[in-house]
Amino acid sequence: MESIRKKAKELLEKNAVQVIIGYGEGLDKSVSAIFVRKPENAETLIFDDRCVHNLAVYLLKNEIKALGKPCIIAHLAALRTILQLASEHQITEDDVLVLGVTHKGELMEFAGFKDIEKYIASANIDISENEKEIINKLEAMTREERWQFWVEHLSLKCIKCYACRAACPLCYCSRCQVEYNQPQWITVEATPVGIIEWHITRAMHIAGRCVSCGECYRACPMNIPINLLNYLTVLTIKEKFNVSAGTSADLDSVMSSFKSDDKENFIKQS
Amino acid sequence: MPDFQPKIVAFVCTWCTYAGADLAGTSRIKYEPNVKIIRFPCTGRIDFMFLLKSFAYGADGVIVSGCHPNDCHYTSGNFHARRRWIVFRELVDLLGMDINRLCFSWVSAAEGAQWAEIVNSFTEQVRTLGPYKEYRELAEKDKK
Amino acid sequence: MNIEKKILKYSSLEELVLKLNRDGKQVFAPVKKDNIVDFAPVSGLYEMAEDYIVTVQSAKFVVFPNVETLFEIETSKDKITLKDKDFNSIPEIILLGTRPCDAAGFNILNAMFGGDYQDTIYSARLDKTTLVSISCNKSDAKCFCTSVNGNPGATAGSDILLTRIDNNDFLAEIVTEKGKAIVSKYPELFETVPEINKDKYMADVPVEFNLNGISEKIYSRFDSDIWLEQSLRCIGCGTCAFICPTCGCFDIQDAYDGYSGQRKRSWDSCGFSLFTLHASGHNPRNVQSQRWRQRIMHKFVYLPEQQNLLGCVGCGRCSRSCSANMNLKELLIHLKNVIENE
Amino acid sequence: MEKPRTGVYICHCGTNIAKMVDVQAIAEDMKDTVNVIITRDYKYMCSDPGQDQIIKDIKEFNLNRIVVAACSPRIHELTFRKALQKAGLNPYLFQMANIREHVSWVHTDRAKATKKARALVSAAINRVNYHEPLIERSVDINPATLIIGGGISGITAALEIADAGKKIFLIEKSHKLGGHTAEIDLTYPYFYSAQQLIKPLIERVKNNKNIELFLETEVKEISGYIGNFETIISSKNTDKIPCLPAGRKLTFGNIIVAIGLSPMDPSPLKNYGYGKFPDVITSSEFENMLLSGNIIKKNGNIPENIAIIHCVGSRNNDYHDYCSRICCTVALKYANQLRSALPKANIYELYADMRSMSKGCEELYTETSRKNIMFLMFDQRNDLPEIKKGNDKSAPLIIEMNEKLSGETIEVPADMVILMTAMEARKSAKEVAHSTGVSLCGNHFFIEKHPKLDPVATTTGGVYIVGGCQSPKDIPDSVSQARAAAARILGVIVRGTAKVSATAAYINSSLCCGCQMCLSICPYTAITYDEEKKVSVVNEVLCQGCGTCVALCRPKAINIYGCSHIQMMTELSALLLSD
Repeated sequence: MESIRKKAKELLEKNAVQVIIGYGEGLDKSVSAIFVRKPENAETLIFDDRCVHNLAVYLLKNEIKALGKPCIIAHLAALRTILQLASEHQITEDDVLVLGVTHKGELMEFAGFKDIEKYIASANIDISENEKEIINKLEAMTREERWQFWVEHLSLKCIKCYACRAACPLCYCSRCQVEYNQPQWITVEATPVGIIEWHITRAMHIAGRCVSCGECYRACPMNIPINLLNYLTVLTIKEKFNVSAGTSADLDSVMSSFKSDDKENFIKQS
Repeated sequence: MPDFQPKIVAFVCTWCTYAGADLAGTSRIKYEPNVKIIRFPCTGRIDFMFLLKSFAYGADGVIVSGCHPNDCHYTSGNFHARRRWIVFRELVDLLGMDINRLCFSWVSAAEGAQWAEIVNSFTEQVRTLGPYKEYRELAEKDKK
Repeated sequence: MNIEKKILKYSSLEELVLKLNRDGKQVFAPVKKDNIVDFAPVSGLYEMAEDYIVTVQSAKFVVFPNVETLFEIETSKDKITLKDKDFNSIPEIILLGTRPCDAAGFNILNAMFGGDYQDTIYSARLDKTTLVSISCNKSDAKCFCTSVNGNPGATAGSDILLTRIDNNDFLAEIVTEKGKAIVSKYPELFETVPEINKDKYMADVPVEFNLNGISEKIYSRFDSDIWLEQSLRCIGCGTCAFICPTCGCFDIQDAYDGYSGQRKRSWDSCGFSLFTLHASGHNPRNVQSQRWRQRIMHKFVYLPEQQNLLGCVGCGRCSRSCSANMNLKELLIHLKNVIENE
Repeated sequence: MEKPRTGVYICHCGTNIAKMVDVQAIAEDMKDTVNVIITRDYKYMCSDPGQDQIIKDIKEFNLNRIVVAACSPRIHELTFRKALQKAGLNPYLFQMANIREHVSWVHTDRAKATKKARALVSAAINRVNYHEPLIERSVDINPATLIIGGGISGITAALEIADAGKKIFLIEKSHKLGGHTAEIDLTYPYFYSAQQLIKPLIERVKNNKNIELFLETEVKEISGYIGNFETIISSKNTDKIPCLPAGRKLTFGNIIVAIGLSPMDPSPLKNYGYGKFPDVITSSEFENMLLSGNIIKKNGNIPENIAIIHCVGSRNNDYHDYCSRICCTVALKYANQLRSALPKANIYELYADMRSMSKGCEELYTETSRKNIMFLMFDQRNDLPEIKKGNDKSAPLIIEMNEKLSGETIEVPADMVILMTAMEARKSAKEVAHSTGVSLCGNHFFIEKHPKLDPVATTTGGVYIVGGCQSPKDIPDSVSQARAAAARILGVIVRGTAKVSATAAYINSSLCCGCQMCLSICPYTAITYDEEKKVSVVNEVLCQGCGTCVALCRPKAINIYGCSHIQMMTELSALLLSD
């Protein structure tokens, strides 16, 4: 924590960056994203187990961009997000200074995105066992049970506040498909099938891009495990195409590339 | 439900499967009348939303078909489509949608008989599954 | 004002729920499911959550549902048939376990939907809704009703206010005619009692700030940097507005499949970037800080000016559900301090 | 956009549609559909009176949308679009419903067929509401032409175009020109020398300054589109083409595929014992004998009993279903040549059906039958002849067969058997099909754009198929196709531009999020990124309209003319909700 504060102070003093995107104390032992612009405020930066939010979501916000060049405190998922955003041409090395932080709070400085790639290559980026288990459990259910599970969790619960979309650092489209109305692909309002269509759409749009940070689930006021849908695509894409999002700033997007020998076992042919 | 006539919609590319279905016609091969075709330039054009929307509009089954790998008129549209289908199919399966109501195939312009066979066998498969009530009922609620 | 008081034994409340259900009313109460407490239909009191501060969502859905079909259309060649809302389809609802803050929220919605323009569907729903609230014997750090003119035992907005007293019994304050109707329909369940001071059963919600009289001062900071400073961490989702008991903004959507369709009203949020986007592409509230300012101004400046009502009941829902930790109490105190120290 | 006023036309196609679909009922029902002004049913919509009716109605009723329910749009879409154009309407304000190939020809229950047809028509009517006037784009034509294959077809096409003063790149896989024609002796039915036909043509090719010839060269990848193709060619034998050590880039506007066909290897047909009996030979081997002037057996002796067996591998479900078309007449030619060379020999023609049908060929059959040739008929489907070892020195081979006309089982003595092998597609057809973007049919012959009305063009603009690669054919047919393709190409070159489909993607830049995934998914590099505006941009000339980027684009910033989101969704919803 001290090293983060020291480094942040130094960067602001040197004017190497104009804002530090980091974590700070909120009320009642909560944690908030904070945006430190003065060296003397670097003391308010913290890092501990509570600091789970993926701060990369702030990199593309216009009002934060307007503050000047940012330095971001990035845990593993945020680092992956940054590489994924780079591969999607949303940020460049010049746009942001990345300070990595291990789960123990150790500070990591990177020479560039290539350096981040090296770190990620050595890190464990698998979906957590806990979530894998839930997916396995779902897969072990009968189809009807799964449908029932999701109707209960999505159709009967989701209020379409779109917090999942807002919290996702990769949902950066200025206009979402749900807001496209020629035709109105998906109902804007919370209708039972419209909700399911929305979550399938989001999962398909995040497919090959999701870094499984879990922010969508954390943001959901209704506690719906929507992250599972995205994690399934992460697992599928790793298994079928051997690609993990956010591992390289030059990654070919999974859904806009192919291999002529991509394997499947369900397409009929004679 | 022996009299059940499933509603099936087929999304096909114009170069291979549509032409194959034309060939089935010129060859006068007889097949089930349940499948209605919508023509696309390429399987790559087929948005997964069309598949979902079909069920919302009351389809009991959906066929998606195009050129065999390496035979795409546009060289690679079917390869991209294939990736999309792989992910989509896994996803809707996890959601508990009935993937037995989705049929993906490669049917070339020369495979009129194969097209008829796909239509017949899939119609039979969906007929056995019965109407896709659970999805349709949910969709009906959208209108309330 | 003389509010009639009765005693409602726990067992009588159980019976009341059964009887209301039996008599064709829908009873909604806080239910705990999948780790959240939210309103759901209950057939017996046992289904109701015991331990909750407030539900995740507010109770506004009974009068202002997330999605409301305003009318339906059917088209044929050269003819469009409109089908008006069938008011008979609106169910009679008893909301059990709303908090005084929730009940207070209804007064604000009533002012919005029943002001210059009387919204008939809203009114019809309101007419068929009875609030049997339960006062708060517990609060948490997100609660601040007492700072916005409320209190844990306030009766405003409720038809009946229950307060849990000794022996699991409830003190029932019969606030309105609708409340009286329930008592007169089920008189056997309500017992008369001597005067009881309910104060000792109330949660302690300290007054932490007071915004009375400063709306003009807030408005004068319209161009201040404080809005940007406060909202930098806001990610612009719609959660706060969706779960807020007093947010009444809505969107109108037409659904039409070529044969039939509906015009629907659904919740909207001033936090969404598209909320104010014009067809021209111009957006008068183009950035999040402007949207945050709007949210505060609407609740704490415009509503007090227009309706003489504070637009916030201090339930703290927005602070609890915000994934970016936008804590309304913290931010209001900050705002007040900034204004007063200038 | 003005309110749609739609005319709906249901075609009987004689009885082709009307017998299985209640066309009148559909025409009547559709009157109640929104925006439909008039509906009609008619015997043949594609006929002149049919088209004239549409044109008349457009003017009289001020129609601005037309739906025709008839055959496949792959057959008559263009016909009707032209009719719209004639009436002053944009040709894209039109939609077809395929109720023949997809309905009347494939279904047997009139009520169900009618129900399906009604849904298809209803979908088309609803969809056409969202059609917009489109402007066909035109591309400039590079006047050079690439011809793949230097047989009689390729050579003829090359000369035709080169003589008109246009550049030709002629690519031949082998070391010499002439193809099969250069390997045969006499041609049927008039016994012209093939050599005398082909040699002067080859000379003309070599001396024509407009023709650049590449021998021992193969084409791998071709990129581009009509008017603007390119490829890099390299040769195994660089001595032959000194300019080609590392490959050379050729650019051209049109392509003729003339890769021909190959005779089948008859070894798998065990009953004929090819490879086992040395004097059982293929037609190509016999042609070589004729060319060398020496009809002799393996032992050097002159044959006395010669049998010619037809349909070896053709019209045979285990090998090729199709008729190889030329072999019957070639077999008759052999009988004639054998009779002239060996007046005393016994000559047998073992045939399944005599299919000697081109001009002058039936006459050849009649004439041959007068020349003491024994014609014996066998059952190709169920009962093939079988060649066995004989004991007699003059007949070392015995052909056992059930003679169909007499009904008797007979043994034909022979000391030489000529197998009229099937003609099959080249092994390289698949590769060439892939590089040129043309489809193959099941037996690997190239598919023409329309089997009747457009037999030399393909569904890929600027690519033509001629000669044996399209189906087995003889020299006059190959030459006709070659000249037809040449004429088509010259027409395009003279015009200087070609119309390409109006179907192209476009980007609503206010929705584009700049992720640039469309750049990598586009097979034509038709999408670029505008760094200044931070949005993707489609080059509409390069775009071929596949729509793969359209389905990929998350905010739906990309849409496509002629297959737009709203069009497809409307078609889908009407298709499913109308019944």
